Amino acid sequence: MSGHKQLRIALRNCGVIDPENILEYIARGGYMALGKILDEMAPEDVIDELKKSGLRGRGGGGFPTGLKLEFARRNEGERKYIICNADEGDPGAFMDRSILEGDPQSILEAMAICGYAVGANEGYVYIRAEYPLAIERLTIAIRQAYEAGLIGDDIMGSGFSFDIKIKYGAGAFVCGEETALISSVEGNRGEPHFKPPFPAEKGLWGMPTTVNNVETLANIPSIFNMGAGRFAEIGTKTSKGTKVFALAGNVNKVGLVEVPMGTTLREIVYDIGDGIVGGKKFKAVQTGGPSGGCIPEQFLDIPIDYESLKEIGSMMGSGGMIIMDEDTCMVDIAKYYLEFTTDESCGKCTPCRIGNKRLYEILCKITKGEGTEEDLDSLKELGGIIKDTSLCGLGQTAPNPVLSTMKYFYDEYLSHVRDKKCPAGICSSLTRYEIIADKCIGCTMCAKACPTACISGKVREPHKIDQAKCIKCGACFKACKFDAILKS
Amino acid sequence: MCNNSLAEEKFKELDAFIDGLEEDEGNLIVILHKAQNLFGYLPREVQLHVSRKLKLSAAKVNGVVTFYSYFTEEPKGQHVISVCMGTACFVRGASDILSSLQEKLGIKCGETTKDGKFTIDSLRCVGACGLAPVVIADGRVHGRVEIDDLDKILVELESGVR
Amino acid sequence: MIKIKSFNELKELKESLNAQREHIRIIVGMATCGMAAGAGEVFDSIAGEIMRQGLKNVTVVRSGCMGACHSEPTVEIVKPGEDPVLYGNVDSSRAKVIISNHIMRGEIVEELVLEKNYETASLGEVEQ
Amino acid sequence: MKKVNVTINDIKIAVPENYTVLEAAREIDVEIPTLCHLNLHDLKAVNRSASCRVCVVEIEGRGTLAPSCSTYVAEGMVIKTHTPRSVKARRTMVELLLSDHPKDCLVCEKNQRCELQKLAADLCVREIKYTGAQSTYEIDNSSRSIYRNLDKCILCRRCETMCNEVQTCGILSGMDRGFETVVGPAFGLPMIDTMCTFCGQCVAVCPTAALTEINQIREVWDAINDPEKIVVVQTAPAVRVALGEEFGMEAGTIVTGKMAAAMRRLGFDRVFDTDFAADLTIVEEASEFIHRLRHGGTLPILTSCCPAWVKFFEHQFPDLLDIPSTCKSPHEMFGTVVKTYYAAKMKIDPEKLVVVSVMPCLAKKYEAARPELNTNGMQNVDYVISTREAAKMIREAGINFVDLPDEDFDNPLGESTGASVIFGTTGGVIEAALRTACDWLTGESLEKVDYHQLRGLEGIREGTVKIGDMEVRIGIAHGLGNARRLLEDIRSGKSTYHAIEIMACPGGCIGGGGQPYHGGDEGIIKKRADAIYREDQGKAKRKSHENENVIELYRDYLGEYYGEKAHELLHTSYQKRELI
Repeated sequence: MSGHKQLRIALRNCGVIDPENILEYIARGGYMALGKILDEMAPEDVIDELKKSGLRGRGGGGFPTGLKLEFARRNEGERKYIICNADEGDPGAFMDRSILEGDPQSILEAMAICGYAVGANEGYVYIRAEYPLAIERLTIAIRQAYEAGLIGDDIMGSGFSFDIKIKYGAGAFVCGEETALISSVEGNRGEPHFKPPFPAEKGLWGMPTTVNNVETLANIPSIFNMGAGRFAEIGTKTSKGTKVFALAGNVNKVGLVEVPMGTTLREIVYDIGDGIVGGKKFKAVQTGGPSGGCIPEQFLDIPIDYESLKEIGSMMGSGGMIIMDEDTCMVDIAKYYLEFTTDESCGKCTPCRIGNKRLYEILCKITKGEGTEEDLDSLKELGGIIKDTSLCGLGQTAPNPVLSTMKYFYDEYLSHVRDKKCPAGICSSLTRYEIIADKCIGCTMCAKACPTACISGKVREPHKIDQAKCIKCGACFKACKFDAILKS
Repeated sequence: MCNNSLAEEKFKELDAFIDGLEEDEGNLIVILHKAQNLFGYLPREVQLHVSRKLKLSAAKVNGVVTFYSYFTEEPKGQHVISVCMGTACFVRGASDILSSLQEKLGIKCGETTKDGKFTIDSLRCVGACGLAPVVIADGRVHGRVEIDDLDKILVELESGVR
Repeated sequence: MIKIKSFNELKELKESLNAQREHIRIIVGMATCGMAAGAGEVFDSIAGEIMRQGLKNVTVVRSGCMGACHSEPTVEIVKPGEDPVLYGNVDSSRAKVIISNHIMRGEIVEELVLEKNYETASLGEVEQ
Repeated sequence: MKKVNVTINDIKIAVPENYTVLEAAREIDVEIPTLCHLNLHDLKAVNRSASCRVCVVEIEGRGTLAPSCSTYVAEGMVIKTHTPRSVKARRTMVELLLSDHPKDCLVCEKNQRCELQKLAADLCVREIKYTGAQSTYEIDNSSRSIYRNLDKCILCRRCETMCNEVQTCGILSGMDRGFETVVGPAFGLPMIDTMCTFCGQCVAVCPTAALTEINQIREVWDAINDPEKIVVVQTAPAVRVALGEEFGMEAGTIVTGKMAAAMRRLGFDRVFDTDFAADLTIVEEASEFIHRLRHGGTLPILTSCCPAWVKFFEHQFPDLLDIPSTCKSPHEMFGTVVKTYYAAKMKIDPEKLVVVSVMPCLAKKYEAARPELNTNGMQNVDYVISTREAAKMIREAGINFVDLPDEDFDNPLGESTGASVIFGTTGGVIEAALRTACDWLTGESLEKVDYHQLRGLEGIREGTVKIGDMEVRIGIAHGLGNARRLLEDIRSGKSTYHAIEIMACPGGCIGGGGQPYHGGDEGIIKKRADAIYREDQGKAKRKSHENENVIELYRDYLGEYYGEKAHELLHTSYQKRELI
């Protein structure tokens, strides 16, 4: 393994300190940034420093954080709000959970800093109800921070007050979208609204609101401790600092990694992740969750940042990174993601509610071996229109997994529709089981296992599968101890 | 619903919880979480109770309940087994685990066995991707699950031994 | 917890906390992944063992995720003045071995060591 | 308002900065199709969910298409409304909606009145490219008023906006999510088990046949064709200023005479005017008001002609059941009078009488079935059909409505005054009541009949009327959301009104749920209101208590105003109803 590929800024305290003890956070420099800011910086300077750092939102779109705060600062409002988006809904992503479980105080400190910068005195952490441990630790952290006077009234004698409350999500991926999140915090169905007005103008309860995700916030205290200039030295031209990825799937060393922007996928997969499980062949890496795309081997060496990922049809997203090996069917993966987005669509706008459902149905057809080449054209055309017309980010990005897999793995789609074959052997309707007469000893194990009694043959003589009756369940394949069944 | 006096106690506890909250229009979801914790699910009478207490229309409360997948209007079995269907688990065979579990219990995902013992659920990522595939049985996370482990998990649940 | 009333008080508190740091820290990764893999039992057995052995200068800490989900549960030993050592796939019996070998005798249990392949950004004046 | 410069389809134009792209395009006569969008400015009914995505346009510098209904103009904005990209996207939206739609247009209640159907035609949709699962739901025909066929719902959410924001009834909400999303009452309850007022405003704005009225045309034909029955029809004040629209006439055309002729040709045995009963209502209600004033009764008094409003307060303000007037609504009074006084006078067996009301309202259908609105075991009104249903019957009967000669209503019970006509618009009932109350309280016949201060479309209006040396404070609300505000003031003791008129529908009955579809054009509602006041102006008598038929009715049958017999026949009671 080659040196230190990882650099931990957002995760600086995770696994190092006791998240349930605020003193450990303070010992590591916690609240020094807030203290310094309240002591010697004007809100405008705080925003300038963040702009200088080049920090961009780590939750998806990559909007410059400083600019976001500046908008909220400029807009007048009787009250203003800071919301921490901890509704990590990407399947296969757990960066935010890890930060909340490992270093919850850093989020509170960052929220207070943002509050000071925009002139907000209230904050909410909107957290997934499925994260009980994170909720517990966050609750303890908030209590301790209040007791220590590091949030609440008149923080460190500065005259600045900032309150933080927790709000629970209830299982809706779309609530990662900021307008839907705000609806949910207000106690409504998490349906997104058309922007403008942006939350920075009319957000929670119609007041200027800034929504930042957990990882973005976790970076903020460090920026003030290490200096915006030094932060901006890390990364690429457009994307500064580091990015946390949840490395999962068919890779040897699954885990949470934090690398400077501009690290290549190869370094992550092979150097940090130690390659593919079982020495199998790499097929694709999926980034950006249901909004992202599948990246093939040919792009393993591009330095990753917001722009480069977008260029190759994926996106940074929140940082889920799933490694797929040669046994993965890309049509099946696209179908998996579409099933997810159709389940999680709020149902408000036509293209997402019906369009994505139709995409999913076409994919089902294809994986069942009933697809045609026209279906492939429909996927592409409809996918493009859904991206172009959907109301919110969920709909606008939902076709990405289909479009990117079609772009890079078109052959696999063609095999499904033309040859009625699933090259990875995943789509069960397209799998064919045959008994190799030479290897079959007639033990009858397969016939016993078959739920549809479609295997016949005499004891100690080669058996045969009636293809017309076979439901392709694979029971015979598993039952055979002599490798006499060929799966193709 | 279970016996009446028990339900009454729970309604009292729910009311006390609601009364203890700071005035904030946005409390509906947090209250529904509490109610589901107390009652195990959100039957119509509980939703109506909440709607009347908060002076919200029943349609609004029901609209919120049906929007979020965390809330359920149906009672669950004594034991709830959830299969994580997050991407990491999916690429490591979670759907096989789920179908095998469905076969074993003779019910589909989201259903409860006739004897009321088991409910199967699927979950969208609990964030334990490092241990994929993951099965959560009565709140306990089992990592790197293989089909052969399922029987053991079921027996454990039934016997209450961990 | 005392209320911190000024930036100066915060700085003083931080300094006094760091001055006390001469203990050996045994950090157990206890985020969701770790817990699911049995970190709770590992923590209990380490804490129990420390008590049983009467080790006074050792603090056992529950921490968040160390990132090495592939080898949960993970335990890190931080001895003042030495490089931290990260152990993976620890269970109760291995934990006892780590305590008797590494903590008590200073012998690293090589076969359980995970390579720590990251650096942590220096946080201004903060020492790790 | 500050103006900004935009370029639409290469045409430069300056428009106010609060314009949407849709509004700006209209300035240069470019019509962008819409489906979910609804904006009744003055009535404050705005649905801007930006959800159907049919109105998408290209805006220079933006990555994705923008919904023109919700995108505001900005200085220098360059917009292209009908590029191949946007038209194709639009068509695809319609194709997708149709892929989840029953497509039984030929036998659909909304055939040729459906906005989705029109859009499909306008966009030249010739095939339904996408197929797949279709949502199916149980039909809800539980009430007498509203028919819900959610298979046809396109989730524009206009009904929700009307129900929740305008009417504050809170019956409808989005349920479930994703492809399963549906709009409906809590727990999938049938409408009849909810606190729905059946105002029908959801029906009035539904672009498809997901929400329509419960059609009673068949029953009415059967009655007409039954030789044993004597079928009496009565037409409400607001019908005459809207019915013509169904036959292509300009909104606001007064068709009272043609309407009477058409009713006769449909085969109704007697053609009467609810206006007569409106006059009757006024003399009773004015009497009740004066009675309360003089005997220290509960004030304010609230009008009770609107059945949706009655159901609303029964559900929502059960603690205030003693403040509304106990007067039955005009058509119910009419039904009662027909089946008692008229039957006796004409020597007809009342069992043979069938009373049909033509109403601008869907709640009247529900009201007609209320068990307490029953005299001697007979429902006062047997069937209620909407203005739209009346038009359908006229078309079905092959009557060339536009060219019909004007005819009069039958007598007796045919006379009406200007006071009764204005019942059809917001503020009319209270103005009519004042015309009578003022005369009675002062003992003079006052010349002042026009109370302009009480007119208009402002949601809540108020005025003080001097009657002798007394100042009577009047409140008016239309739309149940506005009504709720007045009611809450009464509940909290802040209200100082003596009398309040409330109409459930925005605009009053002219904007009722049974009227010809306004299609989002509030100008139509205004024209109907103007027509109402024109009709009033043209009447020889403009005060209810001067109606000779009414005077005769009391003289021959009812006795005293607000007396015992009048109470028995013309008043009703209210009950507390559940909140779901």
